[in-house]
Amino acid sequence: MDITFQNVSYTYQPGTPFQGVGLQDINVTIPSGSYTALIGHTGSGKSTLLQHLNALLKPTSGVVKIGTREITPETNNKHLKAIRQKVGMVFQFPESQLFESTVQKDIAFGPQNFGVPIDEALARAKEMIELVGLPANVIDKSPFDLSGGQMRRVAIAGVLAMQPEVLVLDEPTAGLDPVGRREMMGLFEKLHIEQGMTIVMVTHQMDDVANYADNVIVLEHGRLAKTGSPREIFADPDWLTEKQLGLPTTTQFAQALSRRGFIFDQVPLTEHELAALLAEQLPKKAGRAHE
Amino acid sequence: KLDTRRVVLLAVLIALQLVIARFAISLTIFRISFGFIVTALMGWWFGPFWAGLAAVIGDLINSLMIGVPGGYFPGFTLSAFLGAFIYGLYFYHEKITWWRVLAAVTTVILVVNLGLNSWWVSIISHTPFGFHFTARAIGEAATLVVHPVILYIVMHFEPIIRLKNRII
Amino acid sequence: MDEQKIIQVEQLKYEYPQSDGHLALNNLSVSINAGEWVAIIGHNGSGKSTFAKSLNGLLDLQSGSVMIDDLPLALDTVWSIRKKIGMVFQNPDNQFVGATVEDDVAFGLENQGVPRPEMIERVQEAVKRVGMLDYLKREPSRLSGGQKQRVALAGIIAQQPEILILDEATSMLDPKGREEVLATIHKLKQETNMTVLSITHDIDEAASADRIIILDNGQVYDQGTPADIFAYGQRLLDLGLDVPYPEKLKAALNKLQIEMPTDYLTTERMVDYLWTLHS
Amino acid sequence: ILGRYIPGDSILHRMDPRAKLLASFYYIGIIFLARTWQAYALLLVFTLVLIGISKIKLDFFIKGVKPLLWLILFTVLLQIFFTRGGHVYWQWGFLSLTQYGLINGAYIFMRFVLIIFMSTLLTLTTPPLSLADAIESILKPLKVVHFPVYEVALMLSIALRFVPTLMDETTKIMDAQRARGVDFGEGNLFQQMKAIVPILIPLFVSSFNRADDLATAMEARGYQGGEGRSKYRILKWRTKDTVAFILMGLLTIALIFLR
Repeated sequence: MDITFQNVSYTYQPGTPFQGVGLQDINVTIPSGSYTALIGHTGSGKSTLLQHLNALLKPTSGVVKIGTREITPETNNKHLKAIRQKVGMVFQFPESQLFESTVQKDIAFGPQNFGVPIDEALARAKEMIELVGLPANVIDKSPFDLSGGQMRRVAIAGVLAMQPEVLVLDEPTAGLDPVGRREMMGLFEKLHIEQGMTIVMVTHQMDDVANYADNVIVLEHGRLAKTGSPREIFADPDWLTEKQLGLPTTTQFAQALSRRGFIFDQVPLTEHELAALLAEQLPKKAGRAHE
Repeated sequence: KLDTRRVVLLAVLIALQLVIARFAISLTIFRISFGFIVTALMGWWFGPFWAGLAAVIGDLINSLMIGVPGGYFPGFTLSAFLGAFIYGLYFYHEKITWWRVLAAVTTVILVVNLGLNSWWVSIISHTPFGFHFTARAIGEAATLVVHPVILYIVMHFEPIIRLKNRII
Repeated sequence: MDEQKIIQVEQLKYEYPQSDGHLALNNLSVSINAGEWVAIIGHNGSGKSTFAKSLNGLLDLQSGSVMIDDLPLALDTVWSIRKKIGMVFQNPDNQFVGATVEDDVAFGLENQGVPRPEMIERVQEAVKRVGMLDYLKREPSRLSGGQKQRVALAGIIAQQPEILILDEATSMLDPKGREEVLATIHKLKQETNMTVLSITHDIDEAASADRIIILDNGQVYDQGTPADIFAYGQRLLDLGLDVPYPEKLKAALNKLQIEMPTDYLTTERMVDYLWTLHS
Repeated sequence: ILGRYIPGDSILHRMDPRAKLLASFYYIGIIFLARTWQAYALLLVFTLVLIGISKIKLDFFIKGVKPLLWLILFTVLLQIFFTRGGHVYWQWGFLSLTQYGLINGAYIFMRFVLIIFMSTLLTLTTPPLSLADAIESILKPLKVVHFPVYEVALMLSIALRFVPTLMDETTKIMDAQRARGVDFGEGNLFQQMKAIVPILIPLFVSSFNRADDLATAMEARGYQGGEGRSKYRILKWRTKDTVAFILMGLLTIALIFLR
């Protein structure tokens, strides 16, 4: 299911005290099956764009095509449910949305809202608990008895249980410890590779962009600043530095190496890529001759 | 006296009350606002005196500082106090039964919503108390059914009981 | 070198209510010198935050002793000890007490009963130090997370404590906010030579410390200079921690049969080493 | 913070908030002394002069009346149709339109407007925090009877500070639950009531967590109750505040004469 923005602009209602940057004339496609990273500063319009993906917001002008549905400023607020089922959205710190008395019921809440019979919803909940890597015995526990990291998994399981085709994630690893972060990113990678799920992720971690994404959208002041593959985006480190968006650690390291005299014909994105590029220019252990 | 933790909690609940009171269900004939849930829970968790005080603070913030339309009239501050106070009398340290919830809501409706509030309007407008009482009574009939049901369900919902246990 | 020990804790034991016998702190003993910058790392649940809160009596220890600046922690000393320790917590929204920036910075001073004229001076001075002078009258809801944390730092500077504890103070901030806050802390450390105890998941933040303490299961697992600790490489991952980038690259190069030294290299030294290898 | 305070530097803005608070309350009280058109005219002129001094547009005050218009009209109509006396213009059963009825209706309308204008004036010219300080200061004498004055002040300021935070949180949680298929404001009464639970519970949980964190942060910063604290913000009573009360006194005397 592709999601396409055509000349989409969004202005907040004039007069609201919490005005953020809206969107201005966005044209971009999130291809089906992609792992898209959405980057930009706080206030660049990332969250606004995100909320267009499942019609929580409607454009003030332009069209958002979600699969076969078209969302325009005139779209009726009703009957948007089908979209919200297909585009699962995980907000920042999603553990704050838990409310049920047991983990199972909370996960089953979403599917039930979309008309899944209760038995099936509860069965799905059970599967999801396993999928997100929670121990089976949490099923009847109160979500509020779990650790922060576990609560977040429950919340994500609650969205996955809706069986969306697209999974939208707003900084899903914020505030987690390194293990939690690694496991969480592993989960999304698994969903992307094994189930072919389209992933859209807002992140500030350029390492994650480099390691996982295959498509990047850069926003700035509500406008589309750049879009392309991570390699295309990170190929111009000066541009990113100028925009204060940061670089993947590998790219930074490679820059330091270049300054020293190393030559790379392409921008390395991960430590393994960098190691491979270095290996061509370095002697191996068993006393191989210098190049 | 309350310790720091509970004073702070009560303060945050006042803020929550003000926020929740802003959204309401509107059906063609009447409107249910949900601020009363927080008021009742404050009574349950903190007792009549502190809940009453919290309600007064909430009313002052609402009418003087946020400046909700309609202006300030001290009578309604007293109404706010009494409403929370009554919930405290019925719920504090008590087992929450259907009868208790029904009795509490009935008392609040009779004494505060119908009695005091009609009286205030009749004082301001210099019109007969009976008219306001009757006019309000029609709307409050729905409240009498809806509020006890909501309160009973909320006060027996496991996550809420869990929160109650965090207070002690 | 004979240094003054400003924090000395011995055999700390703490169990959270309803935790079924799991000890959050399990015979933890640590001492920290005045003026030292110590980073405490460990995965979630290793006891880091519990340790921080035990230092100024924010929780009741089951057993063990805490000595802050030669003052044993007890009921009658807890308030003097809290004066000596400033803490910045994780969530910027939930530690802003005052209704405006200046009120928040003044809060700690009000608690100590500092006379008003002195208070005004100290508030101004502290707010200036964190670069928030233009925001004196602002309300928290109009500040970014990083700005709120800087205000929290100002509140601590105003109190002139000897010890600064950062309890994952940057973990909820975006990169820009994190940078702002870290820069402020570094500046502060330079100017005041406070003792800094930083509880963190951020390996780069830990790298700037004099000493790193790894907590695991409520105990000190190991401690040493960043160079000592980072040389562990893979073992850090097993402990649920991050590995600094040069170590990651080293591992990747080792796999490709490139000879790498075993000791920890900073980015700079790593680049130098690779260049020597190259030419 | 929130609310409708409009910054300005009029004399009303610069008055001691205690003086403004007490004077407004007093004014709302003496409105009830008015019985004649002269008295109402005096009060209206007085109020309009104050509004003029505040340099705030009249629109802001009229806006405050609008939401209550139906209630006001209802009571005014009650007054008009049920008051007897004077010339009878029209009669139908127990309903009648009389001279006194019309006059009383007009008076009641004025009373509502005056109360609303005056409290709006207080709100628009005084920052919430100053009002909180004023309330604390006014309550201070109650310490003698062990009334928790300090706690009330603290609750006031913390509640004020958390309203915007919890508003944002509410929006966030509502969005999250809408993304999980909840429809707010749709369906029958039962469905609508049920849709409240997934917002209510997270808000309560978050409030508890925030309160815990905040209390910890306060204690870490040496907070141990109101005793022995010094104050950063102080209030200053000046001559213009005393003058305001003299004016109120004169107004009272005038109203008594105009009865």
